[in-house]
Amino acid sequence: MTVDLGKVKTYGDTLNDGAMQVSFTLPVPAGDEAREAARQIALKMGLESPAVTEMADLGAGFTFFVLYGKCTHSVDFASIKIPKQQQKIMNFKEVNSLIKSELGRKVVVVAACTGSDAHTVGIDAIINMKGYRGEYGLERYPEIEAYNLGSQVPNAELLARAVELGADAILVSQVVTQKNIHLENLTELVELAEAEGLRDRVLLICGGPRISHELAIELGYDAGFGPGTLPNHVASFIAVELVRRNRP
Amino acid sequence: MTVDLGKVKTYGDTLNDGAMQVSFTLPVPAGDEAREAARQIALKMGLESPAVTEMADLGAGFTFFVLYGKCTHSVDFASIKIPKQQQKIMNFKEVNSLIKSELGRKVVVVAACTGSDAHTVGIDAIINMKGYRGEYGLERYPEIEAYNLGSQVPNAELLARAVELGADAILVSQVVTQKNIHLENLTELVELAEAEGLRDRVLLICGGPRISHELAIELGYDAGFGPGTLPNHVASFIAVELVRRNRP
Amino acid sequence: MANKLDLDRTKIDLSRKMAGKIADRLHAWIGDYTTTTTERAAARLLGIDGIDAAGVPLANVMVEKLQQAGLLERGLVPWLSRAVVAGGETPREIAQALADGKLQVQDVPDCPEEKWRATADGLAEKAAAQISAVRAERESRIAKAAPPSKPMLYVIVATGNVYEDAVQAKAAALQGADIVAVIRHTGQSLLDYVPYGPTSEGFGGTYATQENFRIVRAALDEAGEETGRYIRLVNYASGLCMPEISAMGAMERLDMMLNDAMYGILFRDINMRRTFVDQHFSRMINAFAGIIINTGEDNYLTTTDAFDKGYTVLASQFINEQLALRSGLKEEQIGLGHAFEINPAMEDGLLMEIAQAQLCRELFPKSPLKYMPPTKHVTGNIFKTYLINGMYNLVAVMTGQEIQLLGMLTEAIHTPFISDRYLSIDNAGYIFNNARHLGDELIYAPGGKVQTRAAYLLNEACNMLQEIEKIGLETAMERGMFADIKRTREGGKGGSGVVKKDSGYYNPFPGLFGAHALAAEGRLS
Amino acid sequence: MANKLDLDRTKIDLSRKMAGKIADRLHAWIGDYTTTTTERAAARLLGIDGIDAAGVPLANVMVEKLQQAGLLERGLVPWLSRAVVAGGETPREIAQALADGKLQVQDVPDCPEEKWRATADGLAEKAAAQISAVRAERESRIAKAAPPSKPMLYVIVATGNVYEDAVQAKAAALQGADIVAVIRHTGQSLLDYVPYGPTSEGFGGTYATQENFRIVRAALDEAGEETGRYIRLVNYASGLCMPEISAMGAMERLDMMLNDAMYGILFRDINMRRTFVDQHFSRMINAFAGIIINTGEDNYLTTTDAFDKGYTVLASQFINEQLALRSGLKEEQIGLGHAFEINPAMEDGLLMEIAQAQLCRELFPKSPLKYMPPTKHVTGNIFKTYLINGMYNLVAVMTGQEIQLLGMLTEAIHTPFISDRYLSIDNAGYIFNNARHLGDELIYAPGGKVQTRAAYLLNEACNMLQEIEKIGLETAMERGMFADIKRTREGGKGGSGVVKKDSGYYNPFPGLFGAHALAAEGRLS
Ligand code: B12
Ligand code: B12
Ligand SMILES: Cc1ncc(COP(=O)(O)O)c(C=O)c1O
Ligand SMILES: Cc1ncc(COP(=O)(O)O)c(C=O)c1O
Repeated sequence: MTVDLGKVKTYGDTLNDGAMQVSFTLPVPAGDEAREAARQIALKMGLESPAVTEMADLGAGFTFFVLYGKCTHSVDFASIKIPKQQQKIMNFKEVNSLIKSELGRKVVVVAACTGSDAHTVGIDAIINMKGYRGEYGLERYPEIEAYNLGSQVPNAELLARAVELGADAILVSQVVTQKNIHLENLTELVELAEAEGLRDRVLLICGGPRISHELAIELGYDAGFGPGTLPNHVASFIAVELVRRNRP
Repeated sequence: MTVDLGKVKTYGDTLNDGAMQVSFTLPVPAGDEAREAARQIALKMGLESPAVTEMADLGAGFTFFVLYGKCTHSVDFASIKIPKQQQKIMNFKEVNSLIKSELGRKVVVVAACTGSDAHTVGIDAIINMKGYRGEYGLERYPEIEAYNLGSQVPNAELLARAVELGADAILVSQVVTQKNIHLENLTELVELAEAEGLRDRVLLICGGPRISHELAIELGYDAGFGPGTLPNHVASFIAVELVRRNRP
Repeated sequence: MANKLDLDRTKIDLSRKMAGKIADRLHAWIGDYTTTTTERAAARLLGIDGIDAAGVPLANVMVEKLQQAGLLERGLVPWLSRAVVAGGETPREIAQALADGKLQVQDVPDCPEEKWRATADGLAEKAAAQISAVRAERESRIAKAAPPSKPMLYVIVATGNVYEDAVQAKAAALQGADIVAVIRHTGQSLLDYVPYGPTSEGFGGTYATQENFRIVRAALDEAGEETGRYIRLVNYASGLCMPEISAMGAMERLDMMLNDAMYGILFRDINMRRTFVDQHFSRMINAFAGIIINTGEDNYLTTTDAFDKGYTVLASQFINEQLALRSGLKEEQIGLGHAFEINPAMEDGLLMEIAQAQLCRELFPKSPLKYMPPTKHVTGNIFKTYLINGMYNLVAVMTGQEIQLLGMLTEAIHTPFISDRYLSIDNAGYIFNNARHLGDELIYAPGGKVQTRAAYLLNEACNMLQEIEKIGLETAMERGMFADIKRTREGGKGGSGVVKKDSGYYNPFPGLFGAHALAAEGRLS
Repeated sequence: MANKLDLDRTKIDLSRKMAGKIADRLHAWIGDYTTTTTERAAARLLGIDGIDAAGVPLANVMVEKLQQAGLLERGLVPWLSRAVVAGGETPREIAQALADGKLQVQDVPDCPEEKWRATADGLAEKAAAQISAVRAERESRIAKAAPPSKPMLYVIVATGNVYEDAVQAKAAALQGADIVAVIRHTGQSLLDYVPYGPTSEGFGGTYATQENFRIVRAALDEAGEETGRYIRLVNYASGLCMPEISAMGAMERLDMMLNDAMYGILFRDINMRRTFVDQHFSRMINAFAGIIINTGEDNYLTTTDAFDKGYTVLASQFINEQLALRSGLKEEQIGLGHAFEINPAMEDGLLMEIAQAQLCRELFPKSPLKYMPPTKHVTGNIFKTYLINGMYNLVAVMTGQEIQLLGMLTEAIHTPFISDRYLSIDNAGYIFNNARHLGDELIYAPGGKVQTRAAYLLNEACNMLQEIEKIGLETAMERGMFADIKRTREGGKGGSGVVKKDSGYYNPFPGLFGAHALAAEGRLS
C-alpha cells in the first residue's frame, strides 16, 4: 500500500476507494423524491455511488439523511505548507529565565473575552494562577504581569486598558462563533488598534476553539491558539517574539 | 420560511445555510497538514467554511476527521420524478381473491439468495409461513405456491428450478454488496434468463437492503424491494402485474 | 422514592435548616429595596407594553422619569394609579403620554391614599385575573393532553431568528420533545431593558421579547394540538430584567423559566443586591403564574471540576430552594439544576454521576429536577458525544430525573441544528424505554462506591452550608465559594438600579399573589 | 464471580449433566468415522503444504487419490508413513511426487505395522513439537506483554485483500485492539479445500490461507512489539475444512478460532455427520495448540428473536461446552458465544440483556465468553448504532464479559472501515473505564425483572436439554430447535467426505495430543 501523496483520496478500507460519510437535512418532506434529492446533492459534491443509509422524517417538512459515497476528489498533500509558530515551546522556567535575561523587565499582558462573549473558561485557563492541565497560568509567571479583564469587554475598552497598563501583548478570546461573530469582533479589534496607531507596539494574540494560527495571521494577528492550548505555549510565543523584536 | 423547491439546499438551522456534516479518513499522518488536506477535500466538494471539529490519529499513518461546512450545491427538487410501483398495496385477503378471481390458478413463485450470499433472513421474511412484522409470508397465501431454495444458490440452478416448477415469478435476494458483488450477480441472472429465452415468461424481482425499485429497473428487473418490505407488498406486485399481463 | 443511598437524615435536615437561615438573612433586607426592573415588571403586569419613538420600552421610559423625579422610592404603582385616578386613562395610555412628552411626571396630582390604593389594587386584581386565566388555560390544555412520560424531553432552539425558531420548535415537538426552550442572544442578559417585537438578529440565541414568546407559543400549541400533547415553552427570567421577563412569561403562557437566585451574580457579574431583590419579585410572579423555575447550579460545573466541586451544587440547591419557597414557589415548581459534567475519562466516573443524580433525587423528592447534559468535556467527535449523551440519559432514567435537557451531539461545535435535536430525542427515547425500570431493579451495594460518594457529597454540602450560615451568602460569594467565581458585595452591573424603598412604597402584587396563593392552596398538586 | 442471580444450582447441574449425555451420544459414533478434511489436516500437520500445477492443494490431491484407491478408510497416515519408510523422502516430497504423477498410490509397498507406526508416531511427534514450540512462543510473548484489561477489545478486518487487511489490522492494534479477526470471504466455508498463498480477491472478507495467516500475524506482532502488548489473531476453523484450518492456525500462531460444533450444519447446511466428526479433530488440534475457540450461538439470534429464543443460546452453550471438553479443550479455552441482539425498541430490553449476559457469566464462570454486538436491529442511522453499541459495552463491563466483539457503527452498511474500528475502540474504552466497577456496585433486586428473566432462561434451557437428551441432537436439529433452522440428518454439503473407518485406521495425533495434554496438565491456568 503506497499512498501517492500528490493525489491523496479518502480511505474506507481500500486505498483510493474514496469512502466518505455525510449527513445533512433537506427542507423537503421524507420520501423517495427526498432520497433522490439527497443522492443528487451527493453527486454534485463529487461522491460516486452515493447510498442513503438513513432517511428520517424530522417533522414540519424536514428530512435527515445519512449517506455514504465515494469521493472522487483528491488533494495534493505533498504541496501543503502550513504557517507555524516557529519557536520551540518552552516550559515555565525557561520562559521566565528568557524574559529575565533577554528583556530584563516584566512583560505586561492584558487579556479579555470580548464583545458579547462570556466564555471565560478558555482565557482563564491561560491566565489564572491555577492554570490548566497541570500548567501554571501566566499570573503565576514571576516575569509576567498579567491582567485578566474578564468577559464581555468591548474592544475599545480593552485597548484603552492596554494602553493604560503599557501592555506588551493583548490576548483576546472568542468562543461564540455563530454567524461568524468572532470574525467580526476580531477584525474590529485589529482595525481599532491600527486606527489608534497601536498595532505595531503590541503583540496581538487571539484564541478559542475555532481559532487556528493560520486564521489569526489572516485576520492580522501575530498569533492564534486553538483547542488544547496550554499557558506555556502562549508564554513561549510572547517571550520569544518580544526578544526577537527587541533585537535590532 | 418558504423553500424554493427549484433550489433546495441543505439546512442546519437557517434556510439555505447549506449546513452539512462529513467524516472520512485520509491515509496521511495526523497534524496541521492533514487538517488542511481535509479542509481542501471539503472545499473541492463545494463546502464553504469547512471546519474540522475532530482529528483523530488512527495509527499506521491514517487520520480520521469530522468536519462541518456549508454546502454550496442545490438540487431542483421540483423536477425529481421517481419511477414507482404503480399499483396500490393490497393485503393478504385482497391478493388471494384477486388471483383467484382474475387468474383462476395458483401463482408459482421461486425464491433464493444467490451467489455466495447466505443471508436468508430477508428472503425468508418474504416467503416463510410466519412472515415478518405481523404479515404472513407467501407460503401462507392459499393462491400462491412458494418455493424457497435457500442460500448460496447459483443463478443457473435457480433458473433451472424455475423452469422445472413453472414459475410465474423469480425472487432473488442480495444482501452482501461489497465491491458491488450484488450488481454482478443480479446482472448475470438477467443475462442468463435472456440467453435462455426465459426473460419474458417470468417476473424477475430482486430485493435486499441496498436495492431500490429504480435500481432494479435499471438492471432489467420488473421490480425491486428494499429495506422494510413486507410480504404483501411483493404479493401485491406479483398479483397485479400477472393480471395486467394476462389481459390482452 | 426509596432511600437507596442510606443517607444520614440528620445531615439532610441540618442542611435544609442552614439554608433556611441563609435565606432568612437575605430576606432581612430584601424587602427594604426595590429595583428599576421590579418596577418595570409591575408596569408590564399593568399592561404597559410598547416602545417610544426611539425604541425604548415604555416601562423603561416611565421608570426612568420617575427615578429622575425622585419618585421611584415610593414605587411606580402609586404614581401610576394617581395618574389613572386623575385622567381616567389606562396605564398604557399614561405611559404613552409620558413617552410622547404629552404628560410630565409632575403633572399628576396627588389624591387620597385610599383612592389610589384602591385603584392600584383594582388594576392589579385585573392583571392577576388575566394571569390566572392564562394559568387556567395551561392547566386545561394539560388536562386534555396525553401526559408526558418522565424524564421529560427538553430541547433548545437557538437560531437567532424567531421565525426560524418557530419552525424548529414545532419540528422538535413533532419529533417528540416535551419542552422547548428558546435560548437568548448572548448579550441580552446584560441589557437593562427588554427588547420589543419580533426579532431576527441574535447571536447564540434569539432575543426574549414578548412578541417572540407569542410566536413560539403559537407554534408549539399547533404542534401540541396536532399530536394530542402539551408542549412546554421555556425562556430565561435571568439577567438584568428577571422580573419583567417573568411578567411577560406569565402573560404569554410560558411554562418554565430559567430563574436562579445567584446565577446573575456569578455568571453575569450582576450586582448582588440587585439580583437578590429581582429574583424575589421575579419568583413571586412565576409562583403565581404556575411557572416551573429552573435553577442554574449546573453552570458551576462548567467553571469548576464536577468531581471536586459536586457538593457546591447541592449546597446551592438547598439555598435556591429556601429562597424559592420564600417567594411563594411550591416544591413542585422548583426545578433545581444539576448536571452530568464529570470528565468522561475518569475511571468509575459513571458511578459518581449516578451517586450525584440519585442524591439530588432523594434530597429534593418533590422537585422536578432539571438535569443538564455533558457539555464541558464533549468534543468535536460527534459520535463520542452522542454516546456520552446516552450514558447521561441512562443515569437520568435510572435515578428518576424529570426535566431532561437533551445533550446535543454538536455541543462542542455550534448551537443545535434541526437534526441534532432529532438525534437527541431519538437517543433519549431509546434509552428511556430500553432501561425504563432499571432504577427499580438496581440496589447499590451497601458501603459501595455510590453510597460512599453520596454520603461524602451530602456531608461536604452540609459543612459548606454551616459555614455560609455563619458568614452570610454575600461573603461566601466574595470568597468564591460557588463556581470558583469571586464577586464583590458592591460591584457588578446594575447596582444603580437598586432603590431603597421609601416608607410610602407600594406595590400591590406581592400581597395580591400571596392572598391568591393562600386561596388556591392545594391547587398545585 | 458472585451468585448475583440467585440461580437454582440443581438446574445448572442438571443442564450440564444432560448436555454431557447429549455429547456422549454423539461420541458413541464420532470415533467410527473420519473425513476427507480430517485426513487432510493430518497431512498438513505433517508438513504437506503447497499446490499442484492446477492449483489444487497437495493435501487434497493425496486424499483424493487415497479415496479413489479405496485406502482412505485406513487413514492417510498409514499410507504416508509406509511411503516414507519405502522412499526415505519427507511427506511433502511424497505428496509432490504423487501430484506430479511421479508416484502412484499403489507404488508404495507394505511394511510391518510396527515399522510404519513408529515412523508415523515419529513424524507426528515432530509435528507436535513444532506446534508446542509455537505455543511456547505465544506464551512467552504473552508473559512479556502488558496484560490486556477485560473485556478484551476484539475487532474484525474484512477488506478482501490481505495486504490491506494487514495495514488495517496493525492500525487497529495501534488504536488499542487486543484481538483482531480476519473475516473470511463469503463463500469460503463451502469450499472443500483451503486456498493457497496470499490473496487479494475476496468479498465480504479475505480467504483464510496459511500465507495470509502469516502476513497478518507478522503485522500484529509488529504492532504488539511497538506497543508492548500481545495482539491476538483470530480466524475461522469452520466450514468444510475445520480441522485443516485449525492445523494451519496451530502452525501460524493464531490465538483464537471461530469453531463451533453445530454452526456449519445450521448456517452453512453442511452435513451433520461431517460436521460432528470434523469438529472433534479440529478441536483436538486447537486444544493442543492452546488456541481459544469461539462458538457461534450468537448467530441463533440473527435468525430468531433474541428475547423469545434466548434460552436456546444457553442450551447450545452447554452442549458446545461438553463437546469441547471431550476434544480436550479446557474450560479456559472455550469462548462460548452469546450476543446482545434483543430489539432495542423493547421496553426494559436492557434489563433482559443484563440478565442474559450475567447468566452466561455465572453458568460458565471459567469460560472466556465471546460476546457479540448488536447487529440485527441496527440500521443505517450510524449515530444510533454507535449508541446501542455503547449500551452493549456497558452490559459487558457490568457483567464481566471477556472477549468483546466491538460493534461497528456501520454494521448495517458495509464491512468495517478503518475509522469504524477506531470509533468502536474509543466507544469501548470510554465505557469500560467510566463504568469499570459498576458490576461490583450493583445488586439486582431479589425477585426483580433481571433475576426473574435469568431464572426463566435457565429453566427453559434445562427443559430443552432434557428433551434433546431424549431425542438426540440430530433429531433436535431436524426439528429446527436451534436458530429455527431445520436440517435433515443425511442431507447437507460435504456428506460424501465422511468415511467409515476401517479396523486398520490410524491417526497418531489424537493419542499424541491426549498424552501431551496429560503431561502438561496444569500448564493452562
Ligand atoms: C462552559 C460553557 C458555557 C458557560 C461559560 C462559563 C464561563 N464562565 O466561561 C456558560 C454556561 C455560562 C455558557 C453560556 C453560554 N454559552 Co456556552 N458553552 C460552554 C461550553 C460547554 C464549554 C466551553 C469551555 O469552557 N471550554 C473549555 C475551555 C478550556 O476551552 P476553550 O474555550 O476552547 O479554550 C481553550 C482554547 O481554545 C484556548 N483559548 C481560548 N481562548 C483563548 C484566548 C487566547 C488569547 C489564547 C492564547 C488561547 C485561548 O485555550 C484554552 C485552553 O486550552 C461550550 C461547549 C463546548 N463543549 O465547547 C459551550 C458553547 C461555547 N456555548 C455556546 C453558547 C451559544 C452559549 C450561550 C450564548 C447560550 C445562551 N444563549 O444562553 C451562553 C451565553 C454565554 C455568552 N454570553 O457568551 C455555544 C457557542 C456556539 C457557537 N459556536 O457559536 C457552545 C459551543 C455550546 C453550543 N453548542 O451551543 N457556556
Ligand atoms: C443476520 C446477518 C448475518 C447472519 C445471516 C443468517 C441468515 N441465515 O441469514 C450470519 C451471522 C450467518 C451472517 C454471516 C455473514 N455476514 Co452478515 N449480516 C447479518 C445482519 C446482521 C442482518 C441481516 C438481516 O438479517 N437483516 C434483516 C432482514 C429482514 O433485512 P433485509 O435482509 O434487508 O431484508 C428485507 C429487505 O431488504 C427485503 N428483501 C431482502 N431480500 C429480498 C428479496 C426479495 C425478492 C424481496 C422482494 C425483498 C427482499 O425484505 C426484507 C424484509 O423487509 C447484517 C447487518 C445488518 N444489520 O443489516 C449483516 C451483513 C449483511 N453481513 C455481512 C457480511 C459481510 C457477512 C459475512 C460475509 C461475514 C463473513 N465473512 O463471515 C458472513 C457470511 C454470510 C454469507 N456467505 O453471505 C455484511 C455485508 C456487507 C456488505 N454490504 O457487503 C453486513 C452488512 C454486516 C457488516 N456490516 O459487515 N450475517
Ligand atoms: C439561570 C440561568 N439563567 C440564564 C442562563 C443563560 O445565560 P444568559 O443569561 O446569557 O441568557 C443560564 C444558562 O445556562 C442559566 O442557568
Ligand atoms: C462458528 C462460526 N463459524 C464461521 C462463521 C463465519 O461464517 P463463514 O462460515 O461464512 O466464514 C461464524 C460467523 O459468525 C461463526 O460463528
